Amino acid sequence: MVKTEGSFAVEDMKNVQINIGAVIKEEDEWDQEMGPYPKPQVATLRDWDFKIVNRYRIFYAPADDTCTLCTFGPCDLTGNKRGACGIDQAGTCGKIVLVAVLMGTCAHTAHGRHLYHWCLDKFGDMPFDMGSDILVKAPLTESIIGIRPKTLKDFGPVLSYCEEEITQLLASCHSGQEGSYIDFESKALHSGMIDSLGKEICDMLQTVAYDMPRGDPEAPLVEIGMGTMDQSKACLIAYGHNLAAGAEAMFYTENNNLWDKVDIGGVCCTAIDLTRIAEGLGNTDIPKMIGTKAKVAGAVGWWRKMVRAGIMDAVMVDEQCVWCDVVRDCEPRKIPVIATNDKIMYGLVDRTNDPVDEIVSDLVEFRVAGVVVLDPIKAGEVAVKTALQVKPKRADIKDKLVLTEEEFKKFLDTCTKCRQCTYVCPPHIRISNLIEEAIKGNLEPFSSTYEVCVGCGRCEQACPQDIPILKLYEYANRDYIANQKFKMRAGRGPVRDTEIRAVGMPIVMGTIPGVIALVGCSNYPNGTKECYDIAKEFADRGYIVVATGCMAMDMSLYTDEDGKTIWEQYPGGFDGRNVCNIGSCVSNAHIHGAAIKVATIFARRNHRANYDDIADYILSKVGACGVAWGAYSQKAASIATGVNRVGCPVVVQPSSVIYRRAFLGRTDVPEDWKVIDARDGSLVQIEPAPEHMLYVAETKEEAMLMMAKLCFRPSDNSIGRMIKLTHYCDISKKYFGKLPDDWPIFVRHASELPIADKEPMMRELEEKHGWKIDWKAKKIVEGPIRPADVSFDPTNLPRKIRAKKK
Amino acid sequence: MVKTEGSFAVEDMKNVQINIGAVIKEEDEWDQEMGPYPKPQVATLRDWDFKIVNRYRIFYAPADDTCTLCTFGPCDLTGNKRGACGIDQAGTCGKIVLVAVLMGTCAHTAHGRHLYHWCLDKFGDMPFDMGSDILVKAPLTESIIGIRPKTLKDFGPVLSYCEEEITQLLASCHSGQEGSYIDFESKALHSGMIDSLGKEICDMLQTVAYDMPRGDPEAPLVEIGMGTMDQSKACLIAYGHNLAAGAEAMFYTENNNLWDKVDIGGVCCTAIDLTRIAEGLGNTDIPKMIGTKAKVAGAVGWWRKMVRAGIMDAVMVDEQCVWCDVVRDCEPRKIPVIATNDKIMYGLVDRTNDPVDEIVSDLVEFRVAGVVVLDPIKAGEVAVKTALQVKPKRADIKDKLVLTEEEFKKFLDTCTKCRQCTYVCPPHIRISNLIEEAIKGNLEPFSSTYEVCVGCGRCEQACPQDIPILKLYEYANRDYIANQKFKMRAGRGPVRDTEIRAVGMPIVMGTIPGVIALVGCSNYPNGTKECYDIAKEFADRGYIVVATGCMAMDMSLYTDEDGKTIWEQYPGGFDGRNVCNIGSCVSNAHIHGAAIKVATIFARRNHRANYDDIADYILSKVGACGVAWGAYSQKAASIATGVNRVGCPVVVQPSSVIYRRAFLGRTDVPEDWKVIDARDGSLVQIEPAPEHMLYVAETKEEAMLMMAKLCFRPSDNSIGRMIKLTHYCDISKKYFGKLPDDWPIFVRHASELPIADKEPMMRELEEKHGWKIDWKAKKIVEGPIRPADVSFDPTNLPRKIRAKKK
Amino acid sequence: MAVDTTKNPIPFEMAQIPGPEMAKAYATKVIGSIIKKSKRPLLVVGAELFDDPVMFDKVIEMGKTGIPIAATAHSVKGFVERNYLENVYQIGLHPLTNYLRFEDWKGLDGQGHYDTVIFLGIHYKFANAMFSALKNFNRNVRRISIDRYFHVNANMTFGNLAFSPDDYHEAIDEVIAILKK
Amino acid sequence: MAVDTTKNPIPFEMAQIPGPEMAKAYATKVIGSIIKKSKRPLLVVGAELFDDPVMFDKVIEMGKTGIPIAATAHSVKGFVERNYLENVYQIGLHPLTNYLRFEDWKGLDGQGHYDTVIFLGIHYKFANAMFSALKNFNRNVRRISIDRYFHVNANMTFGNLAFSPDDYHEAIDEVIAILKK
Ligand code: SF4
Ligand code: SF4
Ligand code: SF4
Ligand code: SF4
Ligand code: SF4
Ligand code: SF4
Ligand code: SF4
Ligand code: SF4
Repeated sequence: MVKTEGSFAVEDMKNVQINIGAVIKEEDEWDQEMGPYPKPQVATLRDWDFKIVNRYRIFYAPADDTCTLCTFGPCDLTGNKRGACGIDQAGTCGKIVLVAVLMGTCAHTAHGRHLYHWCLDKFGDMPFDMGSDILVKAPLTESIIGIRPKTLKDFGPVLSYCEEEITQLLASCHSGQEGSYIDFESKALHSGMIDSLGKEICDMLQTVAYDMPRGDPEAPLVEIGMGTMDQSKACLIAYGHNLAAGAEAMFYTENNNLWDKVDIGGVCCTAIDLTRIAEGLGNTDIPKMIGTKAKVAGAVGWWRKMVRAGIMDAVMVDEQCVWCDVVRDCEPRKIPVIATNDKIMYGLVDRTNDPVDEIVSDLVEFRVAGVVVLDPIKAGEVAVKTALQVKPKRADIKDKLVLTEEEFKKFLDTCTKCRQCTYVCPPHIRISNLIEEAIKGNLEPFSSTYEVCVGCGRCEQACPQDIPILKLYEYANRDYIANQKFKMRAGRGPVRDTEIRAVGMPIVMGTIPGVIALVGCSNYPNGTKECYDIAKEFADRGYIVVATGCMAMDMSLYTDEDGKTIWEQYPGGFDGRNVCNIGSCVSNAHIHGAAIKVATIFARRNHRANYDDIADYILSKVGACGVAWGAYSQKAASIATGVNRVGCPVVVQPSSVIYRRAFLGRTDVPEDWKVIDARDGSLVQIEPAPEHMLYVAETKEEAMLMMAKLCFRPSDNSIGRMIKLTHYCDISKKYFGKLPDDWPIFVRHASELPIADKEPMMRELEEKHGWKIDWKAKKIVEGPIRPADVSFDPTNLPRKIRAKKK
Repeated sequence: MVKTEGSFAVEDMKNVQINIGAVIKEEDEWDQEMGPYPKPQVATLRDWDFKIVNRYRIFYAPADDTCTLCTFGPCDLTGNKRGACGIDQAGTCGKIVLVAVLMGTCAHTAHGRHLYHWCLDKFGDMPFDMGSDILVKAPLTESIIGIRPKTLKDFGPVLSYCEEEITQLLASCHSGQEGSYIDFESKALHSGMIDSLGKEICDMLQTVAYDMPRGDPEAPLVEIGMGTMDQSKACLIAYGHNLAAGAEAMFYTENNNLWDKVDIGGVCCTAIDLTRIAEGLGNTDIPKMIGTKAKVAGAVGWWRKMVRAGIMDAVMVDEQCVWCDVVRDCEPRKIPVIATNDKIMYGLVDRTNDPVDEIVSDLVEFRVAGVVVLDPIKAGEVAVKTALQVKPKRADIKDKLVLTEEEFKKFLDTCTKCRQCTYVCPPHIRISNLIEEAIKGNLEPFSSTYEVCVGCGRCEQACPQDIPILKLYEYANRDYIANQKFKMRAGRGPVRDTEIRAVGMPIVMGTIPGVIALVGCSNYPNGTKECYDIAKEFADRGYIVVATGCMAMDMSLYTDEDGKTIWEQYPGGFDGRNVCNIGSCVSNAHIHGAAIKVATIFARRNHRANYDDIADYILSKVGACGVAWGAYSQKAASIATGVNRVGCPVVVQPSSVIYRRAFLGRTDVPEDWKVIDARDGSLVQIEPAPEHMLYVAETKEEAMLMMAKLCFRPSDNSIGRMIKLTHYCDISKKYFGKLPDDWPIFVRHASELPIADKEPMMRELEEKHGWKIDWKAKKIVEGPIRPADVSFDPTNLPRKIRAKKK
Repeated sequence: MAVDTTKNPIPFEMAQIPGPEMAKAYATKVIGSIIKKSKRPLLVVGAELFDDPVMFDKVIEMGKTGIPIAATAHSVKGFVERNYLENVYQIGLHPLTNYLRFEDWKGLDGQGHYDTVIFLGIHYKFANAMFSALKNFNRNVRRISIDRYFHVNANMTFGNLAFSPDDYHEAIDEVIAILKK
Repeated sequence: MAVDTTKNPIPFEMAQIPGPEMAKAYATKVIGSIIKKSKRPLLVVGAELFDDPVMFDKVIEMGKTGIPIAATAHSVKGFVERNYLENVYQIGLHPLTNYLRFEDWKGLDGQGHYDTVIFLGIHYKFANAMFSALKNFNRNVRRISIDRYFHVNANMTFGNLAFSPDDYHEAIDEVIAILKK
């Protein structure tokens, strides 16, 4: 029996009503004692944070030298000066970091809260059933809160915990509160952890309520790309991150047999989540596999390209990564907008309580550019009806959206090469050069930079000649747009316990060289293709590759020689040489979850309310590295920070510098690289593994080399280390033309040298680094930082010491 | 019987435990039905917000033209351009406003949450007893949530509501969420309301738990000023807003009979709250009137002046308005710092779990500059012991803190008049001119600008000659510092229902010309004296004057010819010609409370879960105006925004422009000034009353004139309007030398003209404005916007219409 | 010789660095003739005139050349005392700027909007912010400062003359001379 | 005649306006001689050299005058291909800047800290941010850009030459000439 609510009268207690808040089944299923830190508060895990930041020094690159946060300002903080409130530049950077991380954390947590209310409203409470292959069902909730939710309602108090912590944390950003950048970063790490918890709640709620895959490596392939939206049907786009209203549009379409007239596609994470619906255990009333009828129109980076190409007849927006000028872009193209969530209302009139047909009529007659409808069911019906009815009325405008050849040429001719456009273009595209080439008849530069362009529209605002630069792009790429049709694996959800049992040992020993997680947004330095390249590089090398969100979508847009997408090239399991689409951004929590499960399922660590212990395990033993190669949003900042708190490093793209902070190790300070051997409490000097926690790479090549390096862990056994070192050296040779300079510091034993280059490398150790080699035995006699030691048990937590050192 | 919790077994339900979440007494004490909007969410009261912002146009003065919030940035938004995410300059301003207001809201709410946990820990649950004169005990909780808390624990779910809303609101600030500045402002208004609720929770919790005055007009006079800290004792300062640890220091001192050896003073709101302890109903174990033993060392603006003068031997910091460089200022002066709240930890080591004497020893031996002790009881003991033991060890340094005459002169001579100091000084003090005069032997400029200087220290950082400018100030004002000793009335807490019954009618009719609320911080344009001047001006004119926070403290520093402070000049009731100190910043909630009570007690409006109705009443009928003349903090921003949402205008000082947004009316657009007559639903053209919602005044004189004007309400009866107009005209004549140009628009009937000037003003109406006058009857025949009408019932809410217009 | 009003072209509050579009400092003759050429100028003065009362007389001289004066804060008192109220409108700087940003406003005299505003004698931060409001939200109004501060959000401004009262007076006199021409 | 490297002294990303302290654009001979006079200069190059491979040769020429080279991103490949690894250190720009901000760092060669860093061929935003880190947190390292961008957070920089490859090459050649003197 699970939690339930009710009320009953008690004799002799007149005027009293007993509300049963919770009937909780006795905790007889969980053999773990409550751990030391259930519901950790702001200061509870501070010791752990200090361990991280003492080794991975907090590095700031301020984006502003002044502060304008209170009426004493603006204060000039250049050179780490202090403002009137006494804060210095570092403290201010820390504060801005915390605010950004909190924005991301709130985005996820508030999403979870909305889903919580909505799912309970729509479906009522439901058992928290993750299927038979997943017994550690909510690893973050269990590690942080110390409870095992039995039904969806049990996530309520978990959300309240998140909201309480968020409020405490934002309070400390008030001018005249926290003054130390180190404490701001500890608070940011706390927020990052809350962020991961918020995401877990989100994805667990929707997975159960909407019956999504429970870690299905064979989740179906779905359609992705702008070209998949069937222009002969009424096309409806659901744009954002919260599937509630988009799903209702799908149910309405299904229930009214309208799939032959309506095409529903998603943009951004709503896209991923719509395609996951009812592909799970089949334990709901939702039509089985309905998710496969939805299409992924594209990641957020493609939004302006598709709206300006006019491929949709109506748009529903929900929340999160949704550009602020949706109405402004849609209105002139006669695309009605339905805002379905109170986080984004665009100043539109709230029509939630009006009759559907009145709303539809106002939209279809273009009396209003958009409406707010906060009831998902009504919003879904309004959206489908609007798309159907407006489609014929849009026929004329649709033709006018793309330029004619004549118009195209006319615009090209007006360019004065003033370069104002380039000075504002985020990826610095030399637009006037493209125009110059186009005038010569060469459209290739317009094509090859199409995926580099993030569609921001800043160039158009800056152009003194009013050249509609995005329209030039559209014209030059009109064929590509129509044919952008690929396959993506639907988000599979969590990693199964069974998978962990299979890969736990190889990960910890290093024989699977690492887990590479590609997460985050579409602001790639050199275009979407780079995420395909990175994923493929590591999958081919036998790493476990997982992806979520926009990177999962964008890597779907490329094929190999056989025309196969990455999902068709590799199986979708959590295993080496696999690529799995975990799901939307909130599914990132399952990547934490997988790491936690390595600790708890494979290594049998108690994880209950024992977050720092688990994080310490991951930092020391789980060779994993995240990459957010196109990170744009504050959610990306909170995600990365949460990943860091759980002990896992992250590599990001160069524009990420605007988030100001990195965590970088110093290999020249040996004291930073001492860990405790849990066997006897002795302090052991280790190689810098992992060397950094949050690292900006300038190029994809640098990113890949660093990721390979950041998969090193002190726990690697010698075969594992050899495998990792082989890939590290190999990537370096491939892209850098030489061995990395620092390869020797990772060598503890001759058997750890890459097989192919063993001899020359040993020679280099001897000649260049002065190591002593026993050439007969092919053994290293002297040189390494420490010897290889299979039973070494590295930890950073004194409480993990099993026996005191004698 | 009140709420209780427990658990019991139920037969035949093995392994089941029933937790009784709440046993709620049937709501038989509250005769009001549940109103329309219990626990309003982000969009619930949006219609009300739109009413406000459609009349009081959202006005932005950006402090930055670029945005650096995400990796697409920086974006240039100059001229309302859009960034890559599609947001324009106005939207970005709205977002920054919302973030600032949320920071303030969180500061208050998180403070409330901390007190909630702490009070329940320390005192257990307690009945929510506000004494017999206060029956509407929690007006904001009742209006917003729709419940009447019976015990302190009942505030728990109210806090959870606040935290849920905060999370939703901050989520909408994520890049790519809300895009419309209007909706950002509606969200900011929502946050402002939550802020007011958070403050109410805070003050109710501490009032009950620490037995503070329940609206006592004769709350005791307490000592205020730097000079009150007895330098023959060990001086301990509690700095911040949360009394928990400071109170424990007092209890420890009391229990150990140490008052003859220890002096405890507060800075900022902790000061006010410490002096309120146990002056209430006497229903706790806390020693009666212990609060009067604490001293108010000063408002936050005096902090650096006192620390640099070295008047304390130890400092406890808690939370909120606490300068970030406390440790840096204290360390060289050998003043140990104890951080007692996790919102401010300054990177210090957390010693919460160490023995008291070990901590004290480390502090007293200066082995560490400060510690974190998060247990208030332990922190209190550590602080008192540290102050006592460190005092003798500080004797030598204390002597060295103030300059000698020789040193003073030497520094004067090194000034090169480079003016770098002035270019960074927030109040633009011409420091080199002061130095020039001082060289001539004239220290007057250093004295007269001492209260203008906000003690920020920016000048010292900028000075290329390293002149310790604050030390020069100290030297020149050393006598003043030693003699800064005044009296302040302890914060009285809420307004009593009985007081409301007496003044409700005069306020609504206008015969009490208005309620003037002086709230907020110490960043005054021309020094602290201006808040005394403003308070006195209005008290003398018969307005109800209420004050809280730093303004209440700072206005205590001046006396009249008889040497009486403002508190000694006027009684402390909520009545005309009274000045009452409501309490600390969180006590601001009682000012909302008083306005709500006018609506519910005097006018018998149902306030239960009926916030917009009450706000509409206040906007239309309660002539009140807030002034935050030294506002610095984000809390000031949230406070003002909350006051605006409840329908009350606010005037602020010029530096407040950095918060970017104002709400300003347009008197040239008649359509903006139409309200519904609730009697029949007709639309009535009204005079612009109140004309603005959030207004920046350049000078104190302008502020006072505007405040008098902003007390006009459409509901004023003719005598009331005459009284208000008289003061408006009189202030103008006094400070502007002439009548205000717009006085005629407020005249509806000849009896509304100021008695003394009635004839010439009537003549002006006829001659200059073309009104028709019946000179025989001394009546106005034609001219006014509308006639006077005592039974006019103005409202902005269609649902208030009693009978449809025929 | 004319005063060099282009010296010290850095914001009087040095940390006021709003973005890519920032003011330049101009010579009195340039500023003077731009004001003179304006079709609908408005001289906006504030309470700092009381700190240097001779400025009231200079402002009145300007007013006498036909430029209407908006007297913000309680500065109107200075005009009352000097018995000059011709063309002087009492209004707060905040509502004035609010009106200025709306295209449909009809001016203090009901005769239409202004094409140029000239600030002088106004609290630095407040003036700076109001210039910012116009710079961002109504670019049809030209923003000129003839105050003693370098105003970064104006279109045209003097450099910092805050510590050179004589130069400043001379600069204002030069502007007046041009207006009178 | 020398190329005018002081033209277009506005941030290449025009919205990069950090605060009151911003770079000035200097002529090649000024920059060249400051580099030459530095006791411990470090030339930091990035992957944009691949976009204009002749730059590798020019950088190698500079390296040959004795200035050590930090090859960030995968730029070391260009040196490998040209068989020049003398004085070339492979390191990421991020960890390099991190080391640079610590006073106790001993340099890439262990011989001590640097007094001057010279950036070239580096992703604009990344270079800009790393200059900012040094500007704010280690002001003992002089920040010089000889990239084709105006770098607002440097102490000394060229104006924007991003669209004038010939001028840019010439400017670099002029710097090389000075270094060789
Ligand atoms: S928060 Fe501090 S640094 Fe920022 S403007 Fe205010 S006083 Fe200056
Ligand atoms: S829309 Fe594309 S080309 Fe234009 S500025 Fe943005 S990224 Fe550059
Ligand atoms: S801004 Fe316009 S005119 Fe100038 S280079 Fe770019 S496209 Fe050509
Ligand atoms: S990957 Fe980035 S853009 Fe995409 S949904 Fe997640 S946060 Fe938004
Ligand atoms: S949030 Fe928008 S305006 Fe700000 S930097 Fe990002 S894209 Fe630009
Ligand atoms: S400490 Fe005083 S004088 Fe110095 S800059 Fe601050 S306010 Fe001005
Ligand atoms: S900065 Fe120092 S030297 Fe310069 S004027 Fe001010 S006090 Fe004198
Ligand atoms: S008035 Fe201002 S400074 Fe004083 S306690 Fe309140 S918010 Fe802080």
